Order: sequence, then C-alpha cells, then structure tokens
Amino acid sequence: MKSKVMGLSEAVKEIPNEGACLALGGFAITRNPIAFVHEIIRQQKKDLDVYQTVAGMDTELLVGAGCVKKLNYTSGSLDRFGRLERINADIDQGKLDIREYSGLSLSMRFLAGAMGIPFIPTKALLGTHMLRDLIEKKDDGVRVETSPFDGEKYVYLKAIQPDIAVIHAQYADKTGNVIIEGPKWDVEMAKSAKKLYVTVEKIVSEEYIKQNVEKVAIPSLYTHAIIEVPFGAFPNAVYKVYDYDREYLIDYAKTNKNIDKYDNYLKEYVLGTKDHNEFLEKIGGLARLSNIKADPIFGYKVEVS
Amino acid sequence: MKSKVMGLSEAVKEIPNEGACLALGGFAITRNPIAFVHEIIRQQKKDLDVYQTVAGMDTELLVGAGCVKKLNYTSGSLDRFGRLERINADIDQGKLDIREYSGLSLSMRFLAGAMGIPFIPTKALLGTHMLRDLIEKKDDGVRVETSPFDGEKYVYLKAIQPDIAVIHAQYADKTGNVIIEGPKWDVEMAKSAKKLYVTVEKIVSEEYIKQNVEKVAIPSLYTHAIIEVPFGAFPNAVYKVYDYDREYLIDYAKTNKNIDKYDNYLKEYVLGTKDHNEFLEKIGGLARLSNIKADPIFGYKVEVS
Amino acid sequence: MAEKYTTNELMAVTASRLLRDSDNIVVGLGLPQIAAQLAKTTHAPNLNIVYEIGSINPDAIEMGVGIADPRLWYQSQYFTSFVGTMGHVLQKGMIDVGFLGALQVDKHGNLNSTHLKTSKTSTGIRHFNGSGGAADMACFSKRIMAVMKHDKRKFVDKVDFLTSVGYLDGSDSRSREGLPMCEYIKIITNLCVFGFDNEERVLAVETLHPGISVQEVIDNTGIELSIPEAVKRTDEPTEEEISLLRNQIDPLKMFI
Amino acid sequence: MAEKYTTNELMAVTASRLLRDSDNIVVGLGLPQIAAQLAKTTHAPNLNIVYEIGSINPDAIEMGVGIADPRLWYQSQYFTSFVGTMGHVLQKGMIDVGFLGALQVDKHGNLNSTHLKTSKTSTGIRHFNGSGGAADMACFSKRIMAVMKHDKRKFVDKVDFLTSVGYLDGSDSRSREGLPMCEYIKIITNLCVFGFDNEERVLAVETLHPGISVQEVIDNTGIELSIPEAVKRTDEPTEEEISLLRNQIDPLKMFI
Repeated sequence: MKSKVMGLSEAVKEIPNEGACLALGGFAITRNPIAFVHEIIRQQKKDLDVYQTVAGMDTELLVGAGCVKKLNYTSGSLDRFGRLERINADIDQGKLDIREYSGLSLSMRFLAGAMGIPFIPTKALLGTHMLRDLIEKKDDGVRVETSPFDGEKYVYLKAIQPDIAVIHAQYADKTGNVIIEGPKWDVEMAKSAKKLYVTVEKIVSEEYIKQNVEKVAIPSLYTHAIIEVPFGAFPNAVYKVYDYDREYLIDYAKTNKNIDKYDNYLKEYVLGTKDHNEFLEKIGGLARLSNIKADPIFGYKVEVS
Repeated sequence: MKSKVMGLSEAVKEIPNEGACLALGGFAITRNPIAFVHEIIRQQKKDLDVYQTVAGMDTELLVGAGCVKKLNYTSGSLDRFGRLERINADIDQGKLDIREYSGLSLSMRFLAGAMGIPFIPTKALLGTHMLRDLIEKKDDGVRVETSPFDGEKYVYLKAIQPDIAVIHAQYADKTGNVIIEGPKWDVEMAKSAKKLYVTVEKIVSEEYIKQNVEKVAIPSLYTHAIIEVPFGAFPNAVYKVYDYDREYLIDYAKTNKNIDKYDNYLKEYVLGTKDHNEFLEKIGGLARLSNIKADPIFGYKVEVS
Repeated sequence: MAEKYTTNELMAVTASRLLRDSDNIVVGLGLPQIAAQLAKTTHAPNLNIVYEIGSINPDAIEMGVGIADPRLWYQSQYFTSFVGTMGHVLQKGMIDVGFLGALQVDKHGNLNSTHLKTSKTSTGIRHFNGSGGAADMACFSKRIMAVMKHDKRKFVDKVDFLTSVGYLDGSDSRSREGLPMCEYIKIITNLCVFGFDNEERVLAVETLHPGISVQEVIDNTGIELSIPEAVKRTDEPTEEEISLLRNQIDPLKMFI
Repeated sequence: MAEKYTTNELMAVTASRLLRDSDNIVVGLGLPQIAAQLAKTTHAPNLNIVYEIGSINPDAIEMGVGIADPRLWYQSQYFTSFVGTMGHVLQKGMIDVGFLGALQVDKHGNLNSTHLKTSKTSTGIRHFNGSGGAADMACFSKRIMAVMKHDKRKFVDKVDFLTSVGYLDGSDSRSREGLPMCEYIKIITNLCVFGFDNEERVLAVETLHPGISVQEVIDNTGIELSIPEAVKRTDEPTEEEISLLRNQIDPLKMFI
C-alpha cells in the first residue's frame, strides 16, 4: 500500500495561508499536536477558524501567535497548572470571534460531519447562554426546532467537516492506520475532516497494526498524511509514551499571564527554532525528555524510589 | 463489583411472555445467540417484535417456532449455505408482519436509540420500495422531511430502544464488561436496548478485561446480564473460538425448506432438549465440537495436513 | 491477450479494470471480491476494501461462504460496527465503488434484491434475501457496479421491488428525489457491459463481450434495446490476468 | 462520629453519602472524585465512574492534575470517545449523578463556569475556563451535585452567564424549556447543603454544617434566604470515613 508519510514542514505547507478551517485534537494537557501547531506558526498561517472540544496549549499557541480569527470550543485549561490566560485575555478584549458550545454539542457536530448527515438533534444547550449567544451571533451551527416525532424542542446541530483535522497519536503505519492508546475523545473529530493529518510518536510496521488491530482507532482510508514527530506533544502527555513535563507547564502557566512574556516565548521557542528537533534541543534535549518517559504498564512516569 | 451473572433459563424467564420488543445480534452465520433463542422457544414467548440487521438462524428459529409477530430487518441468509426459507415462506404467505429497512437505516435507528436522541436524518431509503412500504404500513420508524439546514429531502429515522437486546460474544467479566473479537456490527444495537443480555463463550477475570481494555466493546454499565454458554452460537461461528459447522448448516438449509421437517427439527432439537448442554450432546457432543475449534491466530478452523 | 478464458473470468477481469488505484470499495463475496483481488494484484495496489459487517482491508487467504465468514477477516486493519462502515465511511461519501448483485435490474438501473412477483403465493410475492447494505451502497457510492447473469427475466422494464436506487424514472429523477448523484452505473453480465450514460439514463450496451452477437443480447434482455452494429467489444483478458485468477486468486475455482 | 475533621473532609463525606450503590456517575478531579472514591470504598462498591474524556471505571493509584492526566486512566475497563461518554452514556439518560463545580450559582440552581462580568475589560467580561461537559451533565444527569466555596459573590440572584442549567427561572420552567427533568440539585458548600425541593425551585438550606450559624450562611450568600431556626444539621463524618480519607484515599492531602 502507498505510503502517506510526509515531513512536517511539507504537510503544513499544504494548508492555505489564510482562512482554513482547522480542528485540533488535544484535550487540556494530553495528546496536543504541539509540533504541528509550532510549524503552523512558523509558516504564519492566518485567519484560522479553529475547532477544539477541550482546548489546551495547542490552540492557545495559535491564538497567541495571531493565527486565529474564530475559535469554536467548549472550554480549555492546562488542568490544575492553570488557565489558558492568553486565550481568555483575547476574549476579554474582544479580539477573538468566539463560539462556545457544550462538550456534547460540539462533539456531536463532528459526529454528524463524520457521518455525512446534515445535522443531529439534541437537548443539550437548551436553556444555556451558549445557545443564546450562538443565536445572537447568527452562528449557523445551531437551530432550535421541534422534532416531528415527539413534538418536543431540540437543538439541531449542524454537521461540521473541517478542512483539516490534526491529531497526535502514539502510532501509525505508513499507510495511515492509526493506533490510539487510552481515551479516544478525538476520533469523531478526526473522522469528520476533509483532510486528516496525524502526527505520531512512531511509525510502526503494517504487521504491528494487524497484530494490534483492536487498538486501531482510525483506519487508513481516513488519513491524508502521517507525520512522524517523536515528542510531538511535548510538554503535554502521550499515554504510555511520555508524561507531561510538570516544570515546563508550571513555567508556561506563568508565561501565558503576560502578553510580552508570551510574545518573547513564541519568538524564542517557536519562531526561533527551525523545526521540532531544534525546539526539543532548546528545551533541554535528551536529558529532559528521558526524565518524562512513561512506564509502559502505568502509562505515565512512575517515581521509582 | 456486583456480579451480573445469570443462568440462561432464569434470564429468559425475565422476558415478558407476550409482546416483548427483542433485538438480536447475529449476522447471517456468525455470533448468533442460538442458545438464548432456543430457551425463548422452550419458554414459549409469543408475539415478539423482533429487530435484526442481517438475520440468520437465530431469528428464523423464533419465526419457525411461532414466537414472532413482527419482524424488522434488512435481509437475512445462511450465507452460501442457503436462504432463510422458513422466514421467506411466512412472508410469502402473509403470516409475518414484516418491516424492511436498508442496513444503514436500521443500524442508525439503533444508533439514535443508543444516543437517546429522538431521530437521525439520512438520505438512505429515499426512492426505495422499502420506504414506500413502511409509509404504506404507517410504520412510525420513518418520516420523509426537509432539513432546515440545506432544504433537502431526508428520511428522519426514529430512535429504537428495544426492551431487550441479546448478543453473543467471546468474553465478559462477571460485572458485565464485554469483549468482542473481530467485527462489531452489533455494538450500537446492544447499546440501544433497555436491557442488554449477553451470552458469552467464557466468563473471564476482571484482570483479563483490564489487560485487554482495547477489546472491550461494551462497558459494564450497559449490561443487564452475563450468561456463560459455551458453544452458545453453534452451529454458527464465533471468531477465534470456533468455526461454523459446515455439515450442520448444509443439513439445516435443507430442513428449513420444508415446514414439517422444520417443525420436527424444533420438536427434537429445541423443545426436546432441556438446555443447551443437552442440545450440544444431541448434535454430537464433544467429538463434533472439538472438530470445529478455531485456530487462535486465524480465527477459524484451519485444515492442518 | 489470453487465448482461452471462461465467461466468469472475462467478467471478473472487466470489473477489475473498472477499479482505479486508491479506490475505496465495498464488496460482497463472489465475482466482485475476485475482481477486487485481481485489481489489487495488478493496477490498483492501494485499493481499500470495506466489508459492511465491520472489517477493513483484510488479507484473507481462504475463500469464505459470505462476509460473515471469519475467513474473510484474517489480517484486517480495522474492526468496527455496521454504523462504522455504512453510517460513517459510506454515508460520508468515501466509497468510490459499490459492487452489487441483484435478482432484477430495470431500464434505469434500479435493482431488486428482495422479492419477485409470482402467482403462486397468497401475497403474490416470493421473498428472497433482502437488500441489507446493498441499498445503501446504491445510494451513496460514487460508482455503482452490478454483476449479473444475463436473463430476460432479470432485465425488466420495472423491477418488482426497488431495493437499490439507480436512476429511478430516468433523466434527472434521481437527483430530484434528493439522492446523491453517482458518477455511473454499470452492469456487467455474461454477454455485455451495460451503462446509462445518456440523457434519459436508459440502459444501453457499452461493450459486447467477444463472440457475442447483438441479437443474442436483445433476445436475453427483457428491456427494449437499440444497439448500434458498430458497438465496441469488451477488451479481452491478458494472459497475466487469467494466470493470476487461476493460480493465485481463486485456485479452487470457487467462483471463476 | 469523628472527633476532629476539616471542612473539606465534611464536604467530601456529605457528597459521598449522597451517592447510592450502583449509581453511574460523572466526576471531575478534586473533592467530587474523593467523594466518589470514599463511597466506592464504603457503601457504594458498585459505583460506575465515567470520565468525559473517554475512560470508564479506572482504578487509579495516583492523583492526577485533571481528567486529561494519564494517572486517572490506570486500570480502566473501557476507553471511548467524547461521543461515547457524553453522546451515548450521558445523553441516553444513564448517568445518575453529575458532579459539578462553578464560578457562580443562582437562586434557581443554574451554574456559571465560563465568565464573570467586570468593569475592567472592554467587553465587560472576564473569561475563565468554559463549561466543557459540565453543561451537558446538568442537562442529562438524574441528580446534580455541585461542590462550591461559600461566598457572597458566588451565590447570586442571576448568574452572569448560564452554562449549566438548573431550574432556569424556577417552578416548571426547566421542563417548559424542553429539558429533561432531574430528581434534584444539591449544592454542597463549606457552610451548608442547599437544595431546591420546593415548588418555586428556589435555593433553600437543607442542612447546616455542624457549628455553622444561620446568620453565617445568610451573610455569605448573595441570594435572599429564609432559614428556619430548626433547620437540620449535616451529619458528621464517622471515624472510619475520616480514616479512609486520610490514610487511603488522599494520603498526600492534595484535595482534603
């Protein structure tokens, strides 16, 4: 079977320079496609229409770098490490066109997109101010309708098929069969896209895929490109491969409270590095990365005393 | 955690004697809950409203035994071994209230039921005589509507939540976490039911479940009862455990062409046996069953010469 | 070009050549699967094969008795549900080719795989298998192919029961019904290849199989046909294709 | 009855006792998770715990920093997607208890976890985390519990932004809006337990924590309250519960 393996820079070059609709797969501090996002910033894509169910540093980096025009999401944080203060600040200052959903409603928009159906009905969002604001903003993603079956009120959620979805996963073979270990919150989102880019920790053999078929979360016919980027989610966690970097996140959660510091961070660590390897060297290289390797049974870094 | 393990006879006793809505999980000649169906026949449940996406011997046995009032399905066969002639004959003679769907539309009715949403829209069924007949029969499962998003015509498929779903799987632990090896066509159906009964080849430890979490297709909170019935799908196949019994199916495909023969078959093999073990002894016992054991890698019986 | 080949071999080769590299296809057992295997071995190594039961890209080494036969799932790359294959992959429009069979086809390419009319039963019908996922493949696949035995009773003006949509009443009636438009429908028989690439979307011979006469097709088709004498001939199989079919793909001659 | 316990311990025990055996619950990190663990260890061994990220019934041995922390997934019995947990389990009505936190709650039990009004920004708001799955839990759970710090600015007449539905405008307005009806909503604070089990669906003290005065609650609540002097007291933790919390469930005192 044909190889779908691409280089990171080459993959990001395929994204239009302006106005792409982009869905990201991270969830707070885990499996965020950081390497991919860094490269988007280096290539200075603009006016992105970004979708992410529970945002993390991936979306925040794009917002902080001025790449995002519109953000569709449900919440975001660095878990206990802190808030996405850089995103919050832009929202507070009215600099970001923001569309807020509940987790269920946004993930169901992806489901409808993945199924090729025009919409899907739900009771979620009824009575909330997210719904009120979406309607006020004339967002075309929601309509309040009456079900012809039970005569009750529902929100009809419009299918979303983003131009591009990017997820970070543990493994894939070169043909594009993707293994996700652990929770798979992002599968419907990945399947909804017109083009799916998957960065992985390691490209494995087709034989490995067949031996572990029950772990394959996305079959190759969905995949547009496979990009091997070890530590591609750093400093976020990748279950069974490496843990989040606690110290890095603590520092980051200070940086994102200050716009000047944040701009300097972007200049130095993202724009100032030519690729992900250079970024990894800059943040401490092998020594730092070895320190967060996951225990293969527990899936995270176990302190061995 | 509490055990959900039940005996087969005890489990079937929970089903109302008349009029239950029952969904079955087999697909042609594989993973059909034969032992469960035999026990339904022994307990003479009547007027069942049966749902099955691709029917096999499981539904045919119920129809042949006069337990079924209404059959909602999309097709059925014994694959190359033959047709479900006993069902077909009842349809031809107008003895069965039949509601025909396409595979996608019926499985989406289950999906909507599993998601607790009132309906789901699709282009499937448009233009077909299945749709025409469902409308003529005033079946409440379908409505032709216009999507408020794109103004196009769709079939709105009503959610179905059967009273009872029965599937046959390879393994489960006693708390109800179910492992399905191979294709999982029946997962949405299983999740749509008000009560899910799972017959399994073997009850495994909770430790086995955790070690094989990626194979768990149905988590315990969906499961009402786990019933251990080795060879519970015989003479149909259970991937990686045993193959279908070729000779048995060839004979069965003759029996189901003749109503008298079929009645005798039911009398002798189903009503004439007190439980599944007696049935298995009657059809040849250990000698016959040893002969269809699957190769653990290939998943079916490999002829070793 | 092969010296000698059977009609089944010709049909398999003809179907195989219609597959393009990197197509995503849904197949059932029999000639369609043989055709897919042949294409994958020759010009379409990147074919993705989806089975509605919930298996993608298996690498089976034994023929099964149907898609519910575990022989067909060996070395699969993905297992999912009916909703996963038909509700997601197919309905999203990702299937390039849906391969169908049928009891009947009508002049606008509509198929019937459920029942035939008869005077012998009280309901006036004789029920066969039902449509399963075939109805959905006809609805959502970009290209639709059916493999059928050529028989007057199978090629009829109007199908007794319409399970799988073709061009409905012809012309633009398929899109007027709100159905996704397909690129083409082709029916491959033991005598010819039919298409519907005219404005009225009416059955027309595209190629006659070698050695088959126009009259033979007309005599065996229950639909009025006008076939130009200069109609093209179906390309013959190559030696390589026949050798692959006989020695590698269906050595037990289960379908060929 | 335990001799000494902290307020956090009392809150965890109070929440824990509201859980029933065989409940299916959705929890986030912190006190709710502690409460769930305690219940599972004591009177509710058959609790099923669902994490919206796509993990069911893990048996974590280390505390994490959030539900996206792999520490929380150890020994899970099932992995799925957001649609699998929230779109299926929750939306089908299978969740008995949804545990929430919030920035604000209003007199009808509506919660705000998104933003507060302020005069300090150009838009007039200060954005925090957003609602994520909490909005959906409030919509679909049978029983809704929130754990909150008691503070005048957090208990307000109208929330600045309504993310998670309570009883909307009170009385039957929740069902009139077309929302599924819940069995109850309870707010557990460091001073008392609030409920809404009256016709108007208005915030009312159900139990005062030991040692807390009526006046203390009134002073710290930005909603008008009428509290009968004879109001019940929250049951105190047992020695066993406190010992389990300290020695087994949260020995590092991350949340207690």
